[in-house]
Amino acid sequence: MSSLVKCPHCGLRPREEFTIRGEVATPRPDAGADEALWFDHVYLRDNPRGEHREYWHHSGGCRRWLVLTRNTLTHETSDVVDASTLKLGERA
Amino acid sequence: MRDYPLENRGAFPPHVAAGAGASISLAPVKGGFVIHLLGDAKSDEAALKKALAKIAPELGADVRKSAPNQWFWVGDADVSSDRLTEIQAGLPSQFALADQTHGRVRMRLSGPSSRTVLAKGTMVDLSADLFAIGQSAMTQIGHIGAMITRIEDDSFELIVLRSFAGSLWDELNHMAAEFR
Amino acid sequence: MTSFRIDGGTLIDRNDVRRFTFNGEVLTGFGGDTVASSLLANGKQLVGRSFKYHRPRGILTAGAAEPNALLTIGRDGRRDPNTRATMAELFDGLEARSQNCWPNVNFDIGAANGLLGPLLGAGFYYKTFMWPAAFWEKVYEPLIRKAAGLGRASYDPDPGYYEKCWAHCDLLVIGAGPAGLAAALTAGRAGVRVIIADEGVQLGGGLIAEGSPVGGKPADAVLADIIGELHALSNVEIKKRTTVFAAYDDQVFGAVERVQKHLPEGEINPHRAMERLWRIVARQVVLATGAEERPIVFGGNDRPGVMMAGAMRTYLNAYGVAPGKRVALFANNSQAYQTALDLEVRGIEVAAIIDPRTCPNIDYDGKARLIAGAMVRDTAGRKAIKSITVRHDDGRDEVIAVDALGVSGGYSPIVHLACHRGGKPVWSDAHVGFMPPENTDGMTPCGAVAGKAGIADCFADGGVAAVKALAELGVMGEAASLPGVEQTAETVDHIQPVWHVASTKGKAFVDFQNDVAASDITLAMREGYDHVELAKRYTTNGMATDQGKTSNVNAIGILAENKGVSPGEIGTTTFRPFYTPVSFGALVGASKGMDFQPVRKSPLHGWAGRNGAKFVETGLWYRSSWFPKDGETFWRDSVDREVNTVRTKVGICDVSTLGKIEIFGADAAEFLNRVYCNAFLKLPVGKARYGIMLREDGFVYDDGTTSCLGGNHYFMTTTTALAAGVLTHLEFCAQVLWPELDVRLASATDQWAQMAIAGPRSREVLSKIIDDDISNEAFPFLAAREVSMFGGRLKGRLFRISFSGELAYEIAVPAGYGESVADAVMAAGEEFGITPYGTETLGVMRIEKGHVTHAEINGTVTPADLGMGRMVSAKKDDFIGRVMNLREGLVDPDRPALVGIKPKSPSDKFATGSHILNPGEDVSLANDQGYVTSMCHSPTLGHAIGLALVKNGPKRHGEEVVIWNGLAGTTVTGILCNPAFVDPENEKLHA
Amino acid sequence: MRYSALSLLGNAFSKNKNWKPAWRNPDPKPHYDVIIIGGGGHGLATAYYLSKVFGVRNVAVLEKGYLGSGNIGRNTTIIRSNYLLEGNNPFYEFSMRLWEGLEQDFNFNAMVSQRGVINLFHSDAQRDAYTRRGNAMRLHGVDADLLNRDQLREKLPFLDYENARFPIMGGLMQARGGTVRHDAVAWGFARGADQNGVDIIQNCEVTGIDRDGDQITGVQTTRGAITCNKLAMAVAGSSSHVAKMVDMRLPIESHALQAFVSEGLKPFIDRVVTFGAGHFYVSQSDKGGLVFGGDIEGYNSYAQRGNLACVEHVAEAGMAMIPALSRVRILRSWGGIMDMSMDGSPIMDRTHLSNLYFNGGWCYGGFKATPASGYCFAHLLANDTPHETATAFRMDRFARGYLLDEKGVGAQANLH
Repeated sequence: MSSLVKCPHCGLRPREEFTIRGEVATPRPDAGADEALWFDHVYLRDNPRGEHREYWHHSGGCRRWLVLTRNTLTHETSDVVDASTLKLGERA
Repeated sequence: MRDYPLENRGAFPPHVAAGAGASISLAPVKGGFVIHLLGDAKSDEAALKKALAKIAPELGADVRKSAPNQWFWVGDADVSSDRLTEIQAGLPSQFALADQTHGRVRMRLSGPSSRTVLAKGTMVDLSADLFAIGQSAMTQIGHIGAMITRIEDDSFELIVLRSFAGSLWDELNHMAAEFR
Repeated sequence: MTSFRIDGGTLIDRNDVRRFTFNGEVLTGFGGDTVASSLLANGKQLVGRSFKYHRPRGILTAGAAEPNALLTIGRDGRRDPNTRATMAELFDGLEARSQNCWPNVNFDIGAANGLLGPLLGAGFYYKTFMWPAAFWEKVYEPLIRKAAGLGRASYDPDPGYYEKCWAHCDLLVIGAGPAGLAAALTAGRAGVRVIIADEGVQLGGGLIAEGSPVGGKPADAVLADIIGELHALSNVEIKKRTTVFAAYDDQVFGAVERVQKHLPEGEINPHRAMERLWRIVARQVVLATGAEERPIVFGGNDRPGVMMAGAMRTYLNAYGVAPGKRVALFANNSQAYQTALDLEVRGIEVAAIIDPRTCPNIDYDGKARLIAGAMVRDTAGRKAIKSITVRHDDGRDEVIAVDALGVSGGYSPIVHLACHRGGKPVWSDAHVGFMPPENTDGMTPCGAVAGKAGIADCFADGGVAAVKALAELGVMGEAASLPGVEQTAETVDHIQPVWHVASTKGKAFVDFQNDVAASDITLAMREGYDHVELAKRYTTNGMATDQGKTSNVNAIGILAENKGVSPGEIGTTTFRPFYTPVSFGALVGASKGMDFQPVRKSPLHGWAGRNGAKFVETGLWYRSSWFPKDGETFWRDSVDREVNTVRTKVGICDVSTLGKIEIFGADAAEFLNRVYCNAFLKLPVGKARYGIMLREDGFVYDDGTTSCLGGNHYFMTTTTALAAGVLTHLEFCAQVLWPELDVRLASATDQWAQMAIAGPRSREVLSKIIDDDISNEAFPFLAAREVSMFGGRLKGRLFRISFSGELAYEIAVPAGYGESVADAVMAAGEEFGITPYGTETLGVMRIEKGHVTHAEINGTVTPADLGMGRMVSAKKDDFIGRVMNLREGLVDPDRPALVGIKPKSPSDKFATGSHILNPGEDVSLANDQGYVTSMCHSPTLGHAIGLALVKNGPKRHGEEVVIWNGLAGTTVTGILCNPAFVDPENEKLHA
Repeated sequence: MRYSALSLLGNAFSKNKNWKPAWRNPDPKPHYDVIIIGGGGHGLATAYYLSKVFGVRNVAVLEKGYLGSGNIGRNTTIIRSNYLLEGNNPFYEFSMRLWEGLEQDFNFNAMVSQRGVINLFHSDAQRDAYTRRGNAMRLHGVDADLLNRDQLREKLPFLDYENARFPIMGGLMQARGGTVRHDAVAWGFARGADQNGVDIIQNCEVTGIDRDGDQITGVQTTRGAITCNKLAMAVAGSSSHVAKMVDMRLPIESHALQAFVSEGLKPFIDRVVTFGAGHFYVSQSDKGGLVFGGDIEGYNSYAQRGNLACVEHVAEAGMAMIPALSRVRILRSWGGIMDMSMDGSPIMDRTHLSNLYFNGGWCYGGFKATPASGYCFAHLLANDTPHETATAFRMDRFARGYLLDEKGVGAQANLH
C-alpha cells in the first residue's frame, strides 16, 4: 500500500499526507547499552525483499506515527498500527 | 502608551470580500474561538464534553477530533483571555489547553458545488453517506493542511493555519471559479 | 483536391462546418471530426515524415496508437507538438503542421537518409562517431540532435488553467465500448458508485463504428439507449475524453480529462481546466480497454494509404470518409471482412481480400475477390500507395492497383493497465496475442482485452465481469443484456500468425515511428542483443511516442520466429505508465508559477509592508529582510544603519516565523531532558534556556530556547527552517520512543506574533507598553513569563533572550494583535530612534556575536565543533544522540570547529563558501583546512568578518590563513579569531 | 571485430549479414579466480578493468537477468563530478576522467556528451553552499563556475525568471559534466570484458553463497554451483538481499526512484539542469526526449515502480523551473532500485569474510561512478588495498563516525 494508507485514526489517506522515516530498526537500546547495539540501532537495516515494518508519520493528518507492515516487492500493506503500540503493546 | 488602540486583525486583508455565486460561495468566519484540547492517554471525548458543558455552557460543545486524545473546540462567541484562564483552571487535570484562536482561521465553503471544489484539493471522500454532518477530517487541501468539517449538506467549514490562510483562500477561489 | 467524404458518419455534424489549416492550407471539416478524419476527407494521405529515413507517412489508425500522424497543433503558448491527429478533435480555426520535415512534408531533404539505409542499421551510431573524441559534442551530436526529435515545443508559457481532482468509486470501468458499457449498466443498476471513463469523445467504442444492426436495431440507436440509461443513473459518473493512463498501488488510477482541448481559443473558459488530472480511487475495476489491431510486416507497409482495416471501418462509418476509391485488404483474421462489407455497402470498390489462411473459415458474401493462402509482399507508389504485389500460394506474384490497403494482423489486447503494477501478460496461441495477467487483483478484464470479439460477445462479457466485481463488493448484480440479441455460443476466430512476410524488396517496418525494420531486429539478434529488452534498446523498437502499441508484438513475433520459439517464451518488455503521453500541465495542475508552493505570511507581514520592508523567500515564508529608508539605494546602506541603530539605540524585528511548540504533560520536563543534550530537568518556572538538540547519530539537529511557563507547561522555539522537522522529531520521541511519558505537543507557531526588541533602549521601550516590572532585577536575562500589557487589555509572553548580543527581549502576543503591538512598539520607541530591522541585520548581528545558525549547524557538526561541547551533559545517562556523539570520528581533535575569521587588511573582502588554506601550502583538497560558513560586513567593526569551520580552529586564534575563493579567482589573507567579535564577555546581555 | 566507420561501410555492402555477436554467451565454468555477482554497469566495468588493467582474466560475471538490466539501464544518464567532500570528490573526478577516454578505450560509442551540468540556486544560503562546493571542486582541479542570474539567462533563457515562487539567483556549472547513453556503457564494458576472456553469464541468479569458516568457496546459482577464489558483490539495489546470504546486515535501504522521458522534441534544452527549489533534473537525449527525474518515493521498495504522487511532485518542480513544459507530454516513467546508504555515499570495501568484497550503497550516484567504481573495485580485488581515490568508502566508517554525508541529513536513508 504505497499510494494510500489506512490510518487507524483517520481512515484511507494518500501518500502525500505522510512523511516516511524508514525501517523499524532494532529497538532503541537502554541508556547503558553497548555501543555496538547503538550502532546497530542507528545504522544497520534488514532491508528485506518482502514484508517490512516501517515508520510513517501522518504529518498531513492526525500527526501520529504509524507502523506499517508492508511488502517491499508488492507494496501491499497487511497491517497499520499506531507506533506507540510497539512499546505499549496495545492498539492505540 | 497604555491606552494605545489595539485592533485584532483577521488573517485576510480588509478588502477581501466573500465570494458569492450561483453554486458556490466562500466566506471567512470572523470572530469566535478555536481552542486546542490535549488529553492524556486515558482521556475520552464524552468526559471532555461533559466537562466543557459544566465549565463553559455558553460556548457550546462543538468539539472536533483532530487526533487521538486531541480536539479542536470551536465556537462563534468571543472568549476573553480572563475567561480562557478560568476555563483552563476548571478543566480536569487530564486535559491541557492551547488557545489557537489567533493561530487558526476558519472559512466556509457552501453551495451545491462545494464538494466538487473540495475534491480538487483533498483525497477524503466527502460523499454524504461517508462524511456526515458534524464529521471532521484533518487532511491536506492541495499542499496545505486543513481541517474540514461538514456543517450542512452543502456546506463545509475549513480550519487552516493562519499563515496559510491567504494561500488557501486564493486556491479555493481558483478552484471555485468555474462555478461562478 | 478530391473529396473522400461520403454519406453517413455517426459522429459528425454536417451542419457544423469547421475551417482549419494544414501546413498553411485552408481546409474544412465537420464538427465531430478528428484532424485525421478531416485530413483524409480532404484527400491528405501524406501527413508526416518518419524519424530516421524521412519516409512519407500517412494515417495508420483511428485512435490512440497512431504512430505516424503526429502533428503540431496550435501556436505560441498553446502549441501542442506531437499531437496524434487521430485523437485531436477538429475545431474552427485549428492550425496543424507536419513535423520532422524540411522544407515541407511533400519535399523533404531528409529523405536522402533513405539512400543510406544499410549504413544506418540498428545501433550504427554505437560503432562510429568516436574519432576524434572531441568531435562528439562539437560535430556529430549537434547534427544528430538537429535531425532527431519530432515536434518543436514552445518556449512560451501556457496561458491555460489546469487542475487536479480526486474521485472515488466502488467500480471503475475503463473503456466504454460494448464490454465497458455493459459493465457500467450492470453495476449502475445494482446501485454501487460507478465511474466509467473513456478516452473517446463519445461513449461507445466499437459500437460507434459498427455498420451492422445490433439485435435488429441500428447500432447507433442501441448505443443511444444505453447512454440514456447511464445518464439517468445518479450513481454513475461518466467521464468522456478521459484517458486512464496508469494504474498505481492500492487501486489508484491516474486519468487525464481533456476538458477544453477541443475548443477554439475564443471559446475557452479561462476558469475551467484545459485538462484535468483525476486520481481515481476504486474498490474494484473492470478493464474494458479493447484490443489494438496489429499491422503486418511486409515490404513498403509504411506507404501512405496503408491503414489498419479497423481504422478504415471507423473512418467510413463514424466519419463518413472513404479510405480510397479502390481498396484492398490484407488480413489474417475474419474481423477484417466486416470492413470489406461496409466498404462495399458504401459503394467503394474492394479490389481484393488477401488472406494468408488457405481456407479462411468465414461466411463472407461480398463482391470482392478473395485471394486465400496469399500475402502482400510489397507496395508501390511514391507518396501514396499505387499498387500492391501479392504473392500467391503457388509462388506467383501479382500486382494489383489500389489506392488504399487495409491491414489486419490480429489483435493485441490493451493490457497496459493490468501490467503497470508488475503483472506479466500471458501469451495465448488461440488468440495470437498477449492476454492480461492471470492474477489481476481487484481488476476484471472483459471484452476484447480478454480475447472476446464482436459486439454481442463483448457486451455479454462486460456484464459478467461486472457481476464478478460486484460480488467482490458484496453486492448482487444481474448482467445487463442487449435487447434482441440472442446469445450464441462464443466462436473463436482462427487467426494465423503472420509476423513478417519474407522475401520482400522494400523495407518492411515493424516500428513505423522509429523506423525500425524487420532487418534491424534480425541484426540485433545476430549481434547478441537477442533478449527482448536488449533488442528493444538496441533497435529502439517500441520506444517511440506510441510506445510500441502497433509494433511490440510484431517485434516479439519476429524474435520468436527467428529463435524458433513461442512468442510467450520471448515475453514482452515491461508495460510502464503512461498508457498514452500526459502533459506536464495536467500533472502540475494549478501549482505553477507563483502558486508552485503556498505562501506563508507572518502576522506582522502587513506591518512590515507598511514600514517598507523588502521580503525574501525563506522556505514557504516571506520574511522581511531589510527596511530601506528614503535615500538608501543599496541594501547594505539600510542594513548598516539598522545594525548601528540596534547596537546604539533600539530596533524591532519580526521573529514570528520561528517554530513554536507548546509542551504539556506531567513528564514534560523529563521529555525535554531527553531530547536536548543539555540539562532541562530543573528549569524553573519563569525561565528560558538555550538548548541543543542532537540527532540520534550524535550530530547537532537544531537549537532554540525552551521556557518553563508553568508546572507542566513549556514553550519551545525552534529555528524557522526546522520548525516542522523538530515537531515531527519530538512526536517521534513522544509517540514511538517514550509513549509511556505523559507529554503532549501542540504547534503554536501561528498563534503568536513574536517580535524581538533589541538594543540598549529596549527595556525603556517595552516598559511603556508592559504593565509588569521588567527591570533587570525583576526580569533578568533568561526570564520568561506571561505579562500584562496596555493596562491589562492584552496578555503576552515576554522572554529575555538575545540573538543580537544586545539587551533584548522577545515578546509574543496573539497573532491578531501583532500589528497593533508592533505599531505601539514603534510609537513607544520613536523617542529613542527605533528602527524596524530584518533578517539581514539579524544575520549581521548574530555573526558579530558569534552565534550560529544552520549555516554552521550543517548536519555534520557536533556541539563541540560549535564551541559548545561543555553543554553536552556528562551527567545525564540518556538523551538523544548521547552514545553516537562519543564515536572516534566525532571527537577527533582534527575536526573542523568554529572560529571567527577576519581579513588581515581591513579593506579586504571575502565570500562565504571560500575555503581556508594554510599559507605556503599547495592549493589542493588534501590541504583544505575548512571553509567560511558565514560572513558579513560588520558596521560595528568597520570591516568584513566571518565565521568558519576550521580544522582544530579554536586552538588557532591569531593564526594567519589564506581565504581561497577559486570560483572568484581571489585569495585574501585572513586571521582566525574568537567568533564573538562583539561583547565577548556578554556584558550587554545582562545590562 | 573492431568498430569503425570503415567496418560500418564494409558491412553495409554485405547487407549487415556479417556482423558478429558483441559478446559470447558462455556456459559457466566450474571455477573462476573471481566471480562478480551482478552484470550491471558496475559489475561489467569491474570485469573490464580487472581483465584489462589488472591482468585478472579468469573472471565470471553472473547476471540474474539480461546484461545491463539493473540500474545501468534505468537511470537518467547524467555524469558529473561536482562533489563536496574530500572522500568523494577525487573519486568522482577520477570517474569523469575515465569517461573522457572511455569510448576510444572500449571501442564503443557511448555518446559521452560533456554538455555541462548546471545546478540552480534560489537563495543566499544555497549560493553559499554552492560556493563552498564549487571551491572544493576547484581545489581538486575540477572545473566549476558560479553563474549569476544574467550569465544563467544567457545560457538558459527559458527558465522562469519572471514569475517564479522561488526566484532563480544563479547556478553552479560544471562544464565537463553531461550525459552518456546508459545502455551503451553496459554494452561497451561487456563487449570489452568478453574480448579479454571474461565470461558474462546471463540468466544466472545466485541463490546461495558457500563458505568454509570465514572463507567463501563459491556460489550456488540457477545454472549450478561455481567455485571461486574471490567473490565480489556489485548488486546495488539488491545489496541487502544478497548480503543476507552471508548473514550481513548493511547500513543500506532499498528505495525506488522514478525516471521519466517526454515525447521526442526538436532541440529544447542543451544542458543538464537541476532545480534548486524542488526535486527535478532534466536533460535532452540525442533522440529528442527530455529525460528527467526527481526524488525517491520515500519508502523501501524492490518493485521498480513508483506512484502518482511522486510523478506529480516531479512535474510540479519541472514546470516551476521551465514554464514552457506545460504542453510537453510525458511519455513513460520507469523505476530503479537505489541502494540508499545511511550517509548518502557508497561503500566499497572488504568484508568480515576474507575473500568477499562489497561494492554498493551508491544512492542515486551510481551511474556517473560506473567507470571509477569498476576500476577501483578491480583494484581492490586485485591488490586487496583500496584505490587511492576510494579510501573513504570504508564499511567501518559508520561505526567509527567518519561519515561521508554530503547533504548533512544524518542516518536516515531516504533523506540522502
